[in-house]
Amino acid sequence: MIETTHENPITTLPYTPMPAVVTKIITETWDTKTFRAEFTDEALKENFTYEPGQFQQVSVFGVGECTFCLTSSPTRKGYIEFSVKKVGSVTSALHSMTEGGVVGIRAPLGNYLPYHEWKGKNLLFAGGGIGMAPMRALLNFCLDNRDDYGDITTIYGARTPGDLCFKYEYEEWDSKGKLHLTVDAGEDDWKGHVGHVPGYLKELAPSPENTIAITCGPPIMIKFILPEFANLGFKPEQIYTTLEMKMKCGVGKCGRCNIGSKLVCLDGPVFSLAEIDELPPEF
Amino acid sequence: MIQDTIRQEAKKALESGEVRMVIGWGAGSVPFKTTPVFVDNPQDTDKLIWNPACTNNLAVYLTKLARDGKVGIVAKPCDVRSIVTLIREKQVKRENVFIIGVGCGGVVDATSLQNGDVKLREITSLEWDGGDLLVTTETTKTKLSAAAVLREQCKECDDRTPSVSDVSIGEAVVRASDLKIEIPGLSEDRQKYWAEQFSRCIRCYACRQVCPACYCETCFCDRIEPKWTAKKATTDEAWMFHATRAMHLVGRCISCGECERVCPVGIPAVELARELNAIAKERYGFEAGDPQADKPLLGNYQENDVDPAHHSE
Amino acid sequence: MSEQTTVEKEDTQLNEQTKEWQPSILAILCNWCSYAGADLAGSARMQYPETVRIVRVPCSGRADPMFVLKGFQKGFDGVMVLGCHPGDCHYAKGNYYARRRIAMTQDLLKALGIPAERFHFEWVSASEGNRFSALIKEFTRQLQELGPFEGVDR
Amino acid sequence: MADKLIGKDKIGDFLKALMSKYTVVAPIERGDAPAEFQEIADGDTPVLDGSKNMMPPKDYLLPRHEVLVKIDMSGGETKVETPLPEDKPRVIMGAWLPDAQGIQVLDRVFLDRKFIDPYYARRRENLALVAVIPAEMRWSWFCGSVDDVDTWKAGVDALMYDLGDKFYVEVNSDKGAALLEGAPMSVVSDVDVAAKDKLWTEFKNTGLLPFAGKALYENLAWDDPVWGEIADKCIACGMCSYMCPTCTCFDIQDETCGNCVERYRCRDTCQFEDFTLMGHGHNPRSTQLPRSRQRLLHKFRYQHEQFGVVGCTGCGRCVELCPVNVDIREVLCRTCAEPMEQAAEN
Repeated sequence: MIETTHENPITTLPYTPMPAVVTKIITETWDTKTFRAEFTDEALKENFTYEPGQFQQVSVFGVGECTFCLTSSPTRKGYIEFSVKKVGSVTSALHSMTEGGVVGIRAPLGNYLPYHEWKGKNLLFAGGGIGMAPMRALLNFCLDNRDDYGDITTIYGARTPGDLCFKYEYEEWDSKGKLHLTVDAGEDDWKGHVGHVPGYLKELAPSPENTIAITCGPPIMIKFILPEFANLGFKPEQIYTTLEMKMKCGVGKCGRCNIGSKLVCLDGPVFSLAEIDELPPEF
Repeated sequence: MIQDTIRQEAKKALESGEVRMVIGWGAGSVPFKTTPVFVDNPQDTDKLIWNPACTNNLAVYLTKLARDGKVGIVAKPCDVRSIVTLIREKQVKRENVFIIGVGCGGVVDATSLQNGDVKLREITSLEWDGGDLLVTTETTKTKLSAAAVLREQCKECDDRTPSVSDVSIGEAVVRASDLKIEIPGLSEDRQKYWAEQFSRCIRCYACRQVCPACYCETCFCDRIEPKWTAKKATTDEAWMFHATRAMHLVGRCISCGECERVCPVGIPAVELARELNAIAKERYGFEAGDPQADKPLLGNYQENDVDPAHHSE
Repeated sequence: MSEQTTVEKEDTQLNEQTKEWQPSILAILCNWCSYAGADLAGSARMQYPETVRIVRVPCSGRADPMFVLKGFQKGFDGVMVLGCHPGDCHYAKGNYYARRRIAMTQDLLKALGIPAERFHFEWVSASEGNRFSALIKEFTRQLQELGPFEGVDR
Repeated sequence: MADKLIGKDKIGDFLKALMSKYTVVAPIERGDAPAEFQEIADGDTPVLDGSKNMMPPKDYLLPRHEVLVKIDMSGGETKVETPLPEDKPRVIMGAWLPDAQGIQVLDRVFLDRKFIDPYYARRRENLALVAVIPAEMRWSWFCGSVDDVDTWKAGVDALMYDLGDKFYVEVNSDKGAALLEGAPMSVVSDVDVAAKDKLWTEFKNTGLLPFAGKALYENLAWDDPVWGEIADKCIACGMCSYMCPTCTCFDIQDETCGNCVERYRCRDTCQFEDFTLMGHGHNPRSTQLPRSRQRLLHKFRYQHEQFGVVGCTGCGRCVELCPVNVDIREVLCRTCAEPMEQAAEN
């Protein structure tokens, strides 16, 4: 499934970043921006392919490299996107970048969400905050291949309405599928649901029948949402998430992203709950 | 015997509930090494030992272990100097440490035993016999002179009894007099000498980690912003690390020599701080391990301090 | 200091007018005295070598020995620290602390084999613009005699 | 090629001839410092008898500082250059057999699975390995306890046994044969063979411990109290990893100089707190206990699961050098619930 064209040096020179120009910067929230970048190498830009759920290493030259998921859908060609929450030196450098700036990109890396096994099934996305970013790749991919899937339901929550990302796509998410938004604390003009994602999931009570659940969000959300899925009758094999560990090389060499004998950069970042249950609790 | 007394004192302190733990030396995995042990049960005090290989400066554990509650620590005079420094710099409270001080005539550097007729793997015990080290194997007994086996910094040490302690054990014997620390090549071209030394540094930070005076929670060289020194093992970055560390150790380093003992590539890291401290002693009358000094060297001044200005007009 | 403090070598090339090698100098100046002195030198249009790079600190007590070491690591030919005259500190006693620290820094550099002439410490007040300019000139001349610093890793 | 002898007095000539065809890498002493594996030049006298090998040959294959990419941003365009090592025939001489086996472990990490490390591969591709069994075994070795050392011979092209004034050379591959072609060597006698066999037996039996032959990957338990005991003592330096012939973990950092950026890699270790510390503050191994556990489980269990190899070759460096005497042999004995008593008769 994973095909990299011969123009992409990641297969032979896996540490060599390819320059890409930032063509669009979307301010999502007070601390999160989404960047759209296009490879300066025309052939690479044309032929670059990836799968939903894969990740990339983004360089700000001179500052360093940071791991981000590919948040754009491979169906939308010519560019890639990544969402960045400002936390450290590289992310701060990205945040102070303007359109036209150059970044380095090593991608695609890691495994992906096995969507080809899910044809004909219902998909349930449950995300919190910036955790929506990795799922957005698959969500938009499935909406672009709408006929291959059954119901596509998204439950998305954040602390406040101002913390919700990707607002400009909600209309598409709700028209081609179904979108349920929730916030921990609403403001006066908030008309939607108020409450945490796990509680909202319980309330909505989607059927596990012929359904795959994909969830991603802060650790505290994951901790509380997994029992809710179990209560609804979801089996560990039906639940998928992406794991996050510190990475440097992204290609299985530098040794810091292991959980037991699994490397998040090679064996992950996508794991089913059934697989996670086999891993030592160290993530 | 000193070892029995250490055990008795540790037992008393644990039984009375005065301390929750005693940090001391225990038998190493091989007879010519010792290892730190943390005894929290009076029944286990026979794990504590005292022999010429008790080299670790256990004060390095105090900042972590004596933060809340009182612990006992078995300490040589140099280790006590470290404790004094930690107390002065408010890293450890005096009331949180129960010092079982042990008189010491120097400890040995295990690697120096490898020479000559002694095979390390055959050694069964080490003990002092006056000015000599008696090395016993299953078949032989060999005497090695203190000059040949003492850890480098012990050669010039004149601090034989703990300056501060709650219990003081054992009288120190001076093993050999007039020994000098020798650093071949140092007096020549110093810039070249240190560049050569630091070119070998692998940046494992064993020197920093083993040092009781390196108590910073985040070392300057682990900081990302500002990046004082890059992580790479090149000579100039290693120079920056060691030079800064030496500067940070002025008035803190008590010349136990642990950093030099543990260095896998043989950099005499203690030397810089030792020289600076000798100057500080002469110029400001300040000694790192002196319990009388109430303020850190560089956290203090006198109006008539030496003026380093060049006074060019 | 950021990585950008790397001495750009073109600075140390031959000065076009004098055809003389100009050493690069890192000068760490107290805001209240020597920095004002430098300012005065500038506004009075006093000439001094332009290859000096000035870092302003709030007090000579802020002149961390690491600034000096970093300067040498990054290849400056000379480093100088200037502060208020003893007794004149804006913060009462910052320069007294600096005095000890700088003295020990001098000893450290000596122990490391960095020539003492490459590190200069002096008291300069805000009114001593001419003295500031003279100091830089004098330090430059001294460094010219010594020649370029070959680096800590030579 | 049959086994041969080479007198130690002939080694100089042999190396000279070898250097015309290969880049020879061997331990070279610099002053009082420990010898390091470096490319030898005319006039160097490398130590081939295994007596000066505290620095592992990994330092050559995985340099402590290696520039991965150079980025030139001058002139408004971003140019990325990948400086790969030179492609040339190399030979590593005088590596301890356990260190040569360590290179097999490095091979798995850098040459296996989805991505090949191009820098390591360049140095490794055209590399012959000549290992040595020294005349005297190191006290800290426990090679025979971690693996079947007979299988290690297959990984080296030639194996030299130190028989005092000469080396007994066992050739294990065509590469090894090509290497020794034309070398000033003589035929072996029965006496030499017996001496070599004796040395091999001694090596095999050095440091045989109660865990010898046991499947350590099964014995090492996630929740063994021994991890806590190590963590209490451990001062969290990186010496065990940096000196280890099989520890490979590295960090990647950028360094700016004007408009250019050098991205380099340098050593890193699971023993450091910031190894797994993420930008937003979460650290999956936030205390020393999981870090101590990680290093041993990685070697004895994870690498076995990933590649079917044992990640430790019993070279004893960490045993000798650990500042607080955390002895890996003792730890392994503990996990088998047996006290450490040297079983070998030496």
